[in-house]
Amino acid sequence: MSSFNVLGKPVVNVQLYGHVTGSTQFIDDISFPGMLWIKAVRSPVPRGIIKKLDTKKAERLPGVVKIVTSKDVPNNMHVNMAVVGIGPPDEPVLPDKEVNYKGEAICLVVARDEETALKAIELIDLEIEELPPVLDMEEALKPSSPKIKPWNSNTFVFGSGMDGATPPGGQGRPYFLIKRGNVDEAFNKARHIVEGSYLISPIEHAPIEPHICVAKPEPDGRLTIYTATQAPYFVRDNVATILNMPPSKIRVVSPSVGGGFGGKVDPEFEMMVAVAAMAVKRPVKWRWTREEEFTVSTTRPAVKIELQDSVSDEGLILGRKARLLHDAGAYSRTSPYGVIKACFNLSGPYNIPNVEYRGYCVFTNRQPSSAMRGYGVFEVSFAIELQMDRIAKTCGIDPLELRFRNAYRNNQISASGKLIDDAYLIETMREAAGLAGINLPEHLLKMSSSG
Amino acid sequence: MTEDGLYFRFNELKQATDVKKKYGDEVLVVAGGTIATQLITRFGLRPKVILSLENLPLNYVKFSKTGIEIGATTTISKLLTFDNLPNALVQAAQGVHGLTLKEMATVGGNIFSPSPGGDLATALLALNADLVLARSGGKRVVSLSKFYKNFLTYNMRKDEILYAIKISRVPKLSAFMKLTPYTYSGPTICSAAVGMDLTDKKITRIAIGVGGLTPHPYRAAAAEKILKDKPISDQIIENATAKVTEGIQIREEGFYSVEYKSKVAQALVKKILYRLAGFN
Amino acid sequence: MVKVKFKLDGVFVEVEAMPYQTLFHLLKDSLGVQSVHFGCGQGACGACTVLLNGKPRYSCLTLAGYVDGKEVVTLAGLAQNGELNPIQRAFIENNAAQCGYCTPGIILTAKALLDKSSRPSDEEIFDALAGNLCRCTGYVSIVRAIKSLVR
Amino acid sequence: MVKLRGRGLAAINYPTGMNLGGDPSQTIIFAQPDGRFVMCVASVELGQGLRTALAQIAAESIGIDPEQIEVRFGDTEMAPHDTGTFASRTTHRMSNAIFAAAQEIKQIILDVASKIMETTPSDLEISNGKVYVKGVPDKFVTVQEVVNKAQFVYNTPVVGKGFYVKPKSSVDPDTGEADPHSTMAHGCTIVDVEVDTETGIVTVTDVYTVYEVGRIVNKNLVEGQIIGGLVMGLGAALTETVYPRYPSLDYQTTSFQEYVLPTAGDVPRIRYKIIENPTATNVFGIKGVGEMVVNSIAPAIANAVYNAIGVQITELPITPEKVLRALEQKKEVTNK
Repeated sequence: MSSFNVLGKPVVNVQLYGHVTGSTQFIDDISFPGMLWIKAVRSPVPRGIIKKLDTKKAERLPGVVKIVTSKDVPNNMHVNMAVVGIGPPDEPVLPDKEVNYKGEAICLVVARDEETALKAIELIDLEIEELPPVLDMEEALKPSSPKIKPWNSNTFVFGSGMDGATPPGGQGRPYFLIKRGNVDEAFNKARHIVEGSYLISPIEHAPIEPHICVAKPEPDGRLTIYTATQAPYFVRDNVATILNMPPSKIRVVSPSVGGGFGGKVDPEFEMMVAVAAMAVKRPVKWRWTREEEFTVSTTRPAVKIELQDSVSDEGLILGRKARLLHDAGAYSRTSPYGVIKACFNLSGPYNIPNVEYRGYCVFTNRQPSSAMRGYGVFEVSFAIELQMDRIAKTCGIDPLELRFRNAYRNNQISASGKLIDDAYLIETMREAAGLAGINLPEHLLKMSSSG
Repeated sequence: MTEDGLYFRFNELKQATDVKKKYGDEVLVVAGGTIATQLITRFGLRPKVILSLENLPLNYVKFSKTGIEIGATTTISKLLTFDNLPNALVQAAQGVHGLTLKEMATVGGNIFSPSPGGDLATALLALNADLVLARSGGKRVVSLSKFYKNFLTYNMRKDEILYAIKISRVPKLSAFMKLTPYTYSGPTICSAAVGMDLTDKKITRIAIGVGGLTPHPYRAAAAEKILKDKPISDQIIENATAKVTEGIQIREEGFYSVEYKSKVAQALVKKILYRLAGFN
Repeated sequence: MVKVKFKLDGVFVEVEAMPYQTLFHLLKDSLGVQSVHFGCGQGACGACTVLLNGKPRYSCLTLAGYVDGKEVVTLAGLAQNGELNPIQRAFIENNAAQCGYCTPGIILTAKALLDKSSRPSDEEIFDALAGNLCRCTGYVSIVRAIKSLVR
Repeated sequence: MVKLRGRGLAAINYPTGMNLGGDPSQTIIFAQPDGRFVMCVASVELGQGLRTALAQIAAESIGIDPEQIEVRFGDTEMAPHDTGTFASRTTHRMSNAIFAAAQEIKQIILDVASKIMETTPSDLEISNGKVYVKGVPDKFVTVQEVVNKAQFVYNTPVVGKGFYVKPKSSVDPDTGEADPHSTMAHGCTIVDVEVDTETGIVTVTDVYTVYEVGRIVNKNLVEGQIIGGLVMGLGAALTETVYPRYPSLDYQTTSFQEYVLPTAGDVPRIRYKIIENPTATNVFGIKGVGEMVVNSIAPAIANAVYNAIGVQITELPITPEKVLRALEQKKEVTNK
């Protein structure tokens, strides 16, 4: 169909030669003379108050250059998604008072090698008064639950501008809201009401290359950061704010990255390496362990989705109510964005004229969750597609036929009020059926997304 | 963690046993390295002495009329190059996932490997294997079934090293099976092996090894008792498998509860017994 | 400290190491070998695989002292005077890599497999690769590349 | 030992670009004296093949061979601003920016070529690395020569800049009315599974999947995304979570021994097809592919297990123990 010369051609991936000869350069291949290494002292408890942090013994260990604590951080707040208007900043670079998840970095040992840094960690005297953690999202929503956010709640506030989507000044809500048509009426017309509750537990991106970063102070007071990131400018802007430096004085280099899958989108540790490097005025490297990947790095959020559908005799979804709980973990990171994206997609590729969707961004005392491949929609697609099979069973309709009947068409209106002009689900399902050797009945073969 | 540290790699057993005698518990013995090295890299162990067995002449498999002797540092790959090994042992060895691990891991190391490792130990229990332990100026033999005390603790003196694994009388029938999350990947959820002699439908000899449930594999004595000297039948297999985890402290895991592990252990043993009995 | 003398991709090297130091740290942090990658330090992902006297080993689970007097081959040592090894060519032809971080370990494991048996069955290929994780490709192109060399 | 078989499907769509837009991308393309081009993007090469795909797009836009283009990437001081490599945005956003930059390059090439060939730019066209007089295939100069002479004879820098952004959409706080995405890609996945009723182990035997990607830039790269995404989704469906007892922190995974990924032998038979339905929001009709491919298989597997055992397991991952429990519940129900 296409009259292109180069587009669509299976051109050989130019990266392959480097890969098969082992000459592709990853961050771990970047080192500098006099480079130091970082290991972190991490919180042993999911929630607590730091009572004592004595680093004197460790500082006297030969090979230890500095122990970096909250005092060394010029502006001790992650900016996270402030770049796209999401706030308020709620995550310290290094906490000085309280810790909010097991594994949260409390201070950094900067030493001549990893071995020395590990020894130093054993010499650091850390006392934490443990507080009852908030782990269950439903519990977190109860008034009785301890509140772990400075604004004295366990949910993000949507609708008043801080979500980076709605205009400022609006009335804040603990959930993001999508309302369209008349849901109550739709449920009055229901032949069947189909309900389902679906849960996805946190998933780790597990790129084979763990997080790794080298920060190198330059002679003229500039800073170069070599890091495995998917978003060099996010790193630059975050570090700049935290170091009180003009962004243009910071260069972020991200050569070939050993897999990302969303886990290397939001800056989680570059700022710590940068702070350490500027504090000791020497190049510093931090190579995360696989344990840190699993227990500290962001995960796909746990998401619980409750769906309630009003369904007609023919299996058409007349209306949908949805309640989505997104486990952000201890800090916002990209979660408010993820909740909004999820809510916009709660109708899936189907035409549902009447909807009421509520998406909660819930904070708990676990490692922060954030973007992962398919962010917001992976979870929603799982819930919706299981729900579709429930509806099919309830109505006694073949699951494929049910999806054809409900598939959205061009010139219909999406949940967010957008005119649909690129619907193609019906054609896609038809091809899949063909591939699987399913013979579709005539009336399904005749259907089309264009109306 | 200590800065100093000694590394020994000898060609003669005596040199090794002398070091073990001198330093005792301060020695970390390394053969293939797959377990011992992780004690260092993951669990922060900094031993005073590291004793590598790789150059000792323990990389062999000897066959006698009725039995087999396997040198402690024989790798899984090497083991698999020998024909006429008992089925249970071959199946356990084949089940060690990945060429690299097969080339690195040793039979001796597998004996010490805690669950979910130690599949070969499960098979060797079912084969009534004995362990030959060497110390300077002597050797002794202990039954593998009496070797395990608790997690990483063994019925072994601190001046001893594992020399060889002996199967003095190979059972006529044996088989090993294990359950992993994927066919080729994931740790052993549960492994089981049975060694059996059937003389005209009568179970004249039986040994059942079960792995993955406890820190180290165990003999399912209660189940064996039911089968021993009885004619084989569906019913007796039923009765026996019901007792496979009797009196066993099963290790709970994140993805697998005690109940689940108990169920699949019974299912595996049952499958094996049916297979060996030729039932379907 | 232990003195370790070995052949690295055809060149003799001699280095000092702590007895508990691993071959990985020796290669990466002391000798700056580029094609050996840290993935897990648990002998699970295979990104740090090297050939030791022709046999695949996880360098993260191999103590420095172990390689004394041996020959280490990394992926960089596979190409002979600029001429790619057939396995390397097959990986390019079959688009058998994406981020490339696991590739050295997988190619070296494939080499060890094909050196062992020139016509491995599917099962042998699957079993050989069971100790190497790849998060990008879904393995299909990797298996395709290896099979293209089996005749 | 009983094995139950089942088939399940999932149909999905996936939005291209950062939610609500406002995520600009920029690029600069400039010529080297030898006639090759350097294209600077701050996007990142994650293994998806960005260097290759973007070079193809630039080559297509200018009318030259992709090998004539060197892509500089992942450096805030070697390229102008780009929001980042995520949200299935890079190929869609960046190709619009690249096309714009290519138009500036082409104009310069045509102007200079017209001087060399003593004709007017409108009479010329660029393809396959040559500038032709329209309709006269044997009357041409090479782009290489033009680019060289531009810099050393006609004192003209050969530089093009491109920018693209989907303007940020506002959101009505009370209705959620908004324009969140540029376009939707589509997918439908059908899987066959086998369930072992004694162990609860689920084995996915076959996968049939179709993805609608707008426009294929490079079939190899799209295949790489599809297979890789499916296998990642397979793990998510069956074995992967860092909190096996979520929401409890107990048994949090710390290694690949507890957190199990599929390996080469654990991949089912996969048959796939890629179809095109170009979008008007991209000059070439390109949509985002990288993320969608992980979303459809998990629900398809869950539905296949539902179909096999008659109980729907509504929590990921679908562990063998959950399956066994479901089978027992069913027994109890039917026995009552």
